[in-house]
Amino acid sequence: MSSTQSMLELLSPYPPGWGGVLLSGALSTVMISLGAYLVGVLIGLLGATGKLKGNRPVLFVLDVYTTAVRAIPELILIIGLYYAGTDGLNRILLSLGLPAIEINGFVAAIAVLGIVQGAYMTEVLRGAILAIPVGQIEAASAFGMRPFLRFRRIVLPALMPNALPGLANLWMSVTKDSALIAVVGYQELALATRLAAGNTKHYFLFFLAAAALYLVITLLSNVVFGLLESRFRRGQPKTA
Amino acid sequence: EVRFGVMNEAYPPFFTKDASGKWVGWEIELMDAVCAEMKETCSIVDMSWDGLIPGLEAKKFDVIWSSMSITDERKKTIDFTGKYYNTPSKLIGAKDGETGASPDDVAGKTIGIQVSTIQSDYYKKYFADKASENTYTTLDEAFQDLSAGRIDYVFGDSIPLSEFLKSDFGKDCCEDKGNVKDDPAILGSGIGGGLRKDDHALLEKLNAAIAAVRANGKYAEISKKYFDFDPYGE
Amino acid sequence: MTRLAPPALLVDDVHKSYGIHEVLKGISLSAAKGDVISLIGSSGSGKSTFLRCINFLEIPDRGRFVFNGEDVLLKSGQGGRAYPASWRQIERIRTGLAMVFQSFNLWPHMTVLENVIEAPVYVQKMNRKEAIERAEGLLAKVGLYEKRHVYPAFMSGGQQQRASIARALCVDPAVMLLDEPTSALDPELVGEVLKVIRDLAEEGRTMLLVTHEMKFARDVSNHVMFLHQGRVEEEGPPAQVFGAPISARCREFTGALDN
Amino acid sequence: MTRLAPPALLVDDVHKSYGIHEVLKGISLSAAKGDVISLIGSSGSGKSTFLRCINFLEIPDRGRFVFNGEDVLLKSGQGGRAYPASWRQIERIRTGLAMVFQSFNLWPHMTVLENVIEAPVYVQKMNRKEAIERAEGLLAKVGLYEKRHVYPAFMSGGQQQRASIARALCVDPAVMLLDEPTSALDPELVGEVLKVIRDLAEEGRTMLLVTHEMKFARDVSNHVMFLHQGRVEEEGPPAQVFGAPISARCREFTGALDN
Amino acid sequence: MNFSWIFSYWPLLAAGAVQTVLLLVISVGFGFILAIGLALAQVSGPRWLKWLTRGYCTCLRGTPLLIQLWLLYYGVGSLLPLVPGLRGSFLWPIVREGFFFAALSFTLNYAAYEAEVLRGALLAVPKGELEAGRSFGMSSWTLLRRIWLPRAVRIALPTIAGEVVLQLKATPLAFTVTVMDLYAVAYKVRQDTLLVYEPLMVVTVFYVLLTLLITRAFKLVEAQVPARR
Ligand SMILES: Nc1ncnc2c1ncn2[C@@H]1O[C@H](COP(=O)(O)OP(=O)(O)OP(=O)(O)O)[C@@H](O)[C@H]1O
Ligand SMILES: Nc1ncnc2c1ncn2[C@@H]1O[C@H](COP(=O)(O)OP(=O)(O)OP(=O)(O)O)[C@@H](O)[C@H]1O
Ligand SMILES: [Mg+2]
Ligand SMILES: [Mg+2]
Repeated sequence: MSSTQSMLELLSPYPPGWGGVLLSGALSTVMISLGAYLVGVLIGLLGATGKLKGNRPVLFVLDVYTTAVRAIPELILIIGLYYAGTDGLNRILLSLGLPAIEINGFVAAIAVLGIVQGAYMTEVLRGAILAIPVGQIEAASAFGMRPFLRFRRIVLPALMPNALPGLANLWMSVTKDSALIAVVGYQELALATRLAAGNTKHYFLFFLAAAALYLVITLLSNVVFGLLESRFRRGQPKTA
Repeated sequence: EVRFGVMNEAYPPFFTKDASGKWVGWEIELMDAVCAEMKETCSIVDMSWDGLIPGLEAKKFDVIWSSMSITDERKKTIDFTGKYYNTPSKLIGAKDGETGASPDDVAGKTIGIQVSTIQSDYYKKYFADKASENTYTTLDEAFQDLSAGRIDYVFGDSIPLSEFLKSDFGKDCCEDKGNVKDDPAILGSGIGGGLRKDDHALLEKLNAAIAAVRANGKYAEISKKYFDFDPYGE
Repeated sequence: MTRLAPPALLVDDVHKSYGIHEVLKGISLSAAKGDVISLIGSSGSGKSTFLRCINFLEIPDRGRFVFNGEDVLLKSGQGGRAYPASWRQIERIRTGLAMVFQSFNLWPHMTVLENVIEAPVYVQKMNRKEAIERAEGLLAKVGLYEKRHVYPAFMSGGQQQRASIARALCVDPAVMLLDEPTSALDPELVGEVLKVIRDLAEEGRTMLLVTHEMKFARDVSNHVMFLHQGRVEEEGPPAQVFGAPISARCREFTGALDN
Repeated sequence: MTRLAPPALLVDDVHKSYGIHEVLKGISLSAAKGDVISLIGSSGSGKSTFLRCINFLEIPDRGRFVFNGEDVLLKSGQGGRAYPASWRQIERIRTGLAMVFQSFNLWPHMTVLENVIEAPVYVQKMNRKEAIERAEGLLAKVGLYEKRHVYPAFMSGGQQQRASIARALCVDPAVMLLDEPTSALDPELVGEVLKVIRDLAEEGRTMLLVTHEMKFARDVSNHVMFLHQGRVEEEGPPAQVFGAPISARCREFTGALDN
Repeated sequence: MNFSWIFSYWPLLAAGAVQTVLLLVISVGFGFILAIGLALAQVSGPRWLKWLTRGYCTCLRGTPLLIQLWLLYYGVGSLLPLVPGLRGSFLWPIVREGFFFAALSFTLNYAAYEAEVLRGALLAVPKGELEAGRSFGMSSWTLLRRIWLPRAVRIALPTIAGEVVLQLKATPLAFTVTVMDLYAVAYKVRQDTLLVYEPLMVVTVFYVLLTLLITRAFKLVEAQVPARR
């Protein structure tokens, strides 16, 4: 049996090949990342607006949020929310005479990663908004645009070129951070890889396969981000 | 129903998930036997190692059944069943190095050890003033460093070490350097199931079941499929 | 316009400081429908700040603002400074105001045409087709029809300024605030803009206009205000302010016209 | 200046297109030391583009450039377009040129003073103390001494424009390119700038100046060029161009002066 | 809550904290310098360099840091002893260590992420400001040093601060190549005592302090140039 053949067997999508496990892991990774990312964008937009426009208490709360959530290791957040959090919640429900609920690990993972992403996004978006020449926003106000309209029509398109690289980076890191949710028993790409490698002792093969899968995810997202960037940079003359 | 918490990574031959998602391994078969003995339906809840203790405490499952070493320090946090296996500890090392596993044989060398194992306690007592230590999260990493020549020895549980020596990667580079001198105070406690502190009923039931399985030959029958010796130790 | 109609715009005793630097020290103004009021004054005298206070791009420290009989509600915030009670009201009032900025402030991610139809379509909910038609007409008027699909970054200074004038005109405002609308334009185009402003005034629109071109101010306006050190130093019909100013400072300033 | 000295600046047959739109269709100019040449022309006629070609902010498609007898080396790149052979040479030449931009282009991360000393200190390696002294003198001259530690974003349009003039003056340039340097200034300040430019000309500096203010052009320059549709339609001493232009288009344009 | 273990572990904790900070400082410091080059190459380099650097950034952002570290440590690292002379040289004690590989791969990875941020920021600097610099005869280097980069960095500051914190959170991976950083010590404590939260809380306190320090420092820099809002 040649070694290429055995490698192909190991990577075959059907058991005893591990290809299927890796692929479904990759799918989970994408799903969780997408969910968390969307939650993060939402929080980030609110957070950035709050940081720029808010009053003292709002600023303080957001400052604590961005500092603390970024500083606390994700592991502790996930464990905290999923285990201690559900425990506490159920105790409260119990004392109110309500039935206990079971928080799905998937939902918990999205919530936690989303909250973490939101903290980073708040800062990315704040910086991007600050980089917009203030006159452009004033012009919008001067025409009587309501804050939301102003945001949608003027601020958002103008901040996007500034924010996209940071946002793309966050997407790249969330696809890798999603590995953390193994803690709540969810099997995504990183865990699937370790399982396959540990079982077969073919570390090299499976780590490279996983790298390739991650790279595919990245290349596909690069296309999306590239399209977005060229769209949002329209009207901007080339530098240099 | 009793729910068993198992780490969701591969630790052959004790436990692992195969490519079709089925749990296999010696420890899994032992679990089935113990369950049958207790006349309970059993299920497996898998978690990463980091999730096992919080999962136990949050009642996501009832027993940690995941090759967890029994130590005095850990007994402060959770309860353990009696040991259900205890294999000797050994040193493996590069083929060209010296043979022997006494503290004098390893003088001046670097030893790879998995973090927080009984071997790391043993190392502290016997090797620390002669050799130096590299700490690893898993034995797999130590094996790779050994074959890359970064460390001279790996000190650990004899079963995974032997597995490694049998694999494609281990058989060319390394060899068995022998078991270390026993010290029951450190190495003797073995592996057991972990339970919540207040779960006395289940603890007693499990202890009884383990003893029964051992007595009625079921234990030996399972072990024979995996090992050519008795993993229970003396 | 009868005398009895409320003034289109009434501003009373506006104060504004940046830090300890008091830029406006109580400026008042009353404009009837169809009035064209020119603000003149040396650089840094607070002309732009005053215009920006009128549509609340800067929040004045103190003052009273009445648009077409409607009082802008102010409450006092920290340190006794005024603060708009309802941003909703301000936003509504702003839709009837249009501003041409000193630095144009075109939106760079939109073509000229898109810039011009933006407010009509998204603020005033005008039908898009209609807006485009209207915008194209205005762009033709300022000589930018050919450039309507170009992004602002690729246009000359004068072209950007004209685009910004067209953008302001397109919302069909009752009051226009123009901050040096002809600074980047050649004499011919200044003449065009002059015509446009006169037409608008005839339609009953009110215009407030900051300019450094005294000739332009004289030709276009029916009232001139000379700002100096945060105060109105001199005001009146152009003939008076330019011909026979009372204030020495104003005489000096307008006298510079022909040295 | 004797006739024999090489011209401070000689530009020959400059062409420049953006895409298919040919903005400059062969413009030539020769300036002796101490000349003040005004460029006039309608908005979009290519005045800014021409200035920007002279210091190679835009790379012209074709043309010859001689500074103080030194030819700018050009090689032809793709499509037969000219391309500077040595950016080093351009950089060196630029240190003797200074530009005042139509849109000021102050550096927002520096205070006014820092803006002004930037080029002297970091390009010409002038001693920092000396540069500050010099800069403060210039800022006082344009009436910005008090504002020297303010960031550009907090200044009025005219203040920014004056800062940008001071910045250009501080490098002690042999040739100055001024793109509508008085567009945001009041008549008094225009007078001041006029004086400054005259002084500089007397020191033997050469100035190229785009302006829309015909009176200013007439007062300040000894040569006027009227650009129209990418060509020099009319040129000569101000008296001729403004008084008795040959070209009909020029007559029309400058005639607009007094309607 | 049980923190009695701190007394026996504090020397390890202190050493771990030092390792964490060292890894962070090294990777951010060198990574940033590398990132400037990578970003510039993408914005204004010749085409081949553009593609090369783009590819680099895509690969390093596109694959998990753990795998990069692993490839470097076990792949490249196991080839190092074969380099003639290296084993005996003064470099050997350094390049043999896991710390070297962790610092190296963190630097390379951080640079890729930071380059992406800087690329966007460089493009966000208004063209006129650069032209003003050029018109005064600034060489490309002076322009970069005095105008382009300072402006770009200011635009990107909040994002960069975030990337630095992200990098701090990535340092625990060094444990997989035997570096006992603070997180690794906490891991060891957790394994020894099976305490879930307490060791992590010590890490958290340290991380929060460090993050506060980082964000305050960035805020100070940001406040140097007042923004008009
Ligand atoms: N980067 C560019 N890309 C494409 N077209 C441009 C670009 N810059 C300028 N143009 C066009 O070139 C023409 C000349 O522009 P230029 O800025 O030289 O005019 P100008 O004479 O300075 O006008 P103004 O008096 O309005 O400043 C204009 O029609 C303008 O739209
Ligand atoms: N955002 C700001 N923060 C602090 N000071 C400011 C701000 N905006 C303007 N100023 C100052 O207020 C004064 C008035 O500025 P303003 O823009 O109203 O002048 P202006 O009359 O429009 O002058 P110009 O004719 O030069 O445009 C100036 O001294 C300026 O420096
Ligand atoms: Mg102004
Ligand atoms: Mg121009």
